[in-house]
Amino acid sequence: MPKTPRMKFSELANPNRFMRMAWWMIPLFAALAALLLAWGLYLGFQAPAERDQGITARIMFVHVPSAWLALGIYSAMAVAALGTLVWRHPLADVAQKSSAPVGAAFALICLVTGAIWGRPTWGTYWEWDGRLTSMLVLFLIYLGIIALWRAFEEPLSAAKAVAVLTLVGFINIPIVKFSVDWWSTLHQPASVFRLDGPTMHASYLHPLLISALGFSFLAAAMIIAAMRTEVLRRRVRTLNIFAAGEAR
Amino acid sequence: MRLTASGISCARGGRTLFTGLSFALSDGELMLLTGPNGSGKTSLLRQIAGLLPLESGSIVCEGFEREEETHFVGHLAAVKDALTVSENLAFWVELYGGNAADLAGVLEKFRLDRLASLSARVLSAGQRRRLALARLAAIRRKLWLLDEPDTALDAEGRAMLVGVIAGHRAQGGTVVMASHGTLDAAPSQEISLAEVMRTAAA
Amino acid sequence: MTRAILAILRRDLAISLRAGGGAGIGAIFFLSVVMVVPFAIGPDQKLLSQIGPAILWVGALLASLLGLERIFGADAEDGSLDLLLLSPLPLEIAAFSKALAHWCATGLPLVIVAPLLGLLLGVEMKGLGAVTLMLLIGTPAIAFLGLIGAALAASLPRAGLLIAVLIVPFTIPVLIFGTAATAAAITEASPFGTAFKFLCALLLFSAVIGPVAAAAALRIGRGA
Amino acid sequence: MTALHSMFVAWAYGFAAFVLCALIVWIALDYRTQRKKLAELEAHRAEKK
Repeated sequence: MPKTPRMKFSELANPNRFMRMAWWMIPLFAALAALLLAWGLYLGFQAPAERDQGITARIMFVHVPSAWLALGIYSAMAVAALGTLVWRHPLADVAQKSSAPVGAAFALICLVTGAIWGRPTWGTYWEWDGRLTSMLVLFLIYLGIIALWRAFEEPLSAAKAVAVLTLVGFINIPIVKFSVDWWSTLHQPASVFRLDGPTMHASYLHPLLISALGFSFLAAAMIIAAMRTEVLRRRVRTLNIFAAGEAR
Repeated sequence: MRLTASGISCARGGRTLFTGLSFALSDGELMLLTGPNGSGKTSLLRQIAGLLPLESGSIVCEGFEREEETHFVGHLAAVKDALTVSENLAFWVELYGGNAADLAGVLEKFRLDRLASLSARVLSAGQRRRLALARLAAIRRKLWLLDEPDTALDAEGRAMLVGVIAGHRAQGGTVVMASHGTLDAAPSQEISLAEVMRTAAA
Repeated sequence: MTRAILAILRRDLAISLRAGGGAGIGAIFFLSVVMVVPFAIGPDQKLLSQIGPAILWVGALLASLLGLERIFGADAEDGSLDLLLLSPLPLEIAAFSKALAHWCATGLPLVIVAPLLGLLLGVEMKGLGAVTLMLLIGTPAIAFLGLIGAALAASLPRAGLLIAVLIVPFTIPVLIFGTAATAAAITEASPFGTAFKFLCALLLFSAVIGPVAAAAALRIGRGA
Repeated sequence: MTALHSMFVAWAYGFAAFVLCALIVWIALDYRTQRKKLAELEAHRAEKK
């Protein structure tokens, strides 16, 4: 790690402390994630194939955790948005910006695995099931947030604008969820297909929880790694401005 | 009426422009801000107006409510081309609650009366600047924050501006003006941001 | 206070109605969207009249999202936004009035044009009345939600499409309850069922959250 | 029938793995380029002093 120059104008409150912490947290979380996922999936694939859904129920171990993570990461981003707007903590907008792509990735995984899981029962590749459609809207909101990040050149003003959009989204998500659920019951008489199964058999619940934990550590590792890069990106940007300033 | 700023600093895009700047203003004063381009004159004016948050330090006003008593004339003249000259001025008077009675008088004072019913699109830069400055006379406010108000003004326009500023100061108003010294408006105080920057950088 | 609100309404309407203001552009885009659909689906009148109200709603939603950049974009460019922030009128109410002015200039023409376009799609009388009524409630709700996007991207040049992309997810509830209320008005006797009540609730909700969030976004944006 | 089903399971996990690996690779590459840029800038600043 090159020794970073002491910045006269403090771009971030305590970047070096965070960078040192990141140095050991990323490998630790990655190792934990690998361990838990291996164990969770191993257990999961040992469990007896459920009677009516057959083998495809095993997709649940990736589909359900990614749904939880897509929502969990968005809530974390909403907290980071408060961090940017209320407590003005500079690492908050770095966290906000780094977690958006990871959240979007898990939303996408949830969508695709959900569609594949429903495929044999629905007979079509996409079924406007209430939960999947809400996840699609959440994915759209994620893309909007990433687009707004990329629209600003200057990171500070971008962070504040995105923080407002994230909070507005946070208020609107329950409304969208309710409307979509209400709407999905309109078109189908009753949702014939329950994605997460009528009752969770213990042999399925344990692996599900373990793999969910595994995915969470994986997400945490990725977000912290992305944050570390973002800190470096801002330092590069400041150095460029500094160099430009001196060249005057 | 007193406005005291203590230890304010400003950074733009990661570079510190000035730190630890303090000054005090009372009735009838004109503070001149000088300094090279990019030394933070506009940012300081925007901080005083409350448009830009302070990095550090504080601005305290006694005897008047800063939000209701500030005029800010920036580089941009805030003139809408689709409206006529009088409509432009009338809008700001309506929005800011000025008295719409002597609109004609104000336009005449700024030599815009003949252009009153023309669309603002046809105005020259100098005429646009005079329309922006007309807001100062049409709406009574104590604190004037002027960012290089004399740009694009001809000799006669500058003389008129000096007169308007002197009149405002005579009635107890206060003015903070960023300028390149092209306007001899007899400032009571002067802050050169170039020096403030050098002392901060050393 | 009301003098200031009327001043904003009059000014913004005057600007959008005069040349280059783009008042009717939303209605023309609405027409083009509705016109294109039969080409895609085919001239089958029975099918078209069935999905007619839905097409009108989608066209109206897209047309409403188009002109949002004009709400704050021009003011940010010519310096008026700074003066709006410094005016005695609270920013939330100024934002509310600007959204209302924008709706009058672009939203209202959509509601007026909707029945005519409905005829194009073969929607029967009852349907036309229903769509027009529901659009009259739905388009202002979309304008207030779009206000947030306009405020977020006020300082960005050419942010029109970005605003639309940001705001589409939040207008989905309005689209769902709008079309449901329209369908209910056509099939059932009374057009004022649950969906209609939800639509009105959404309008009131967005009329509050829109200006408040937009004012916050503007204050923060100007500070950067 | 079960062969078909396990094919779906394979597709689901395959896609998930693909997206996650792509994200990890992108983050790693981005980190490396930023570090390289930072090193260059520092070398430039050091030699100018």
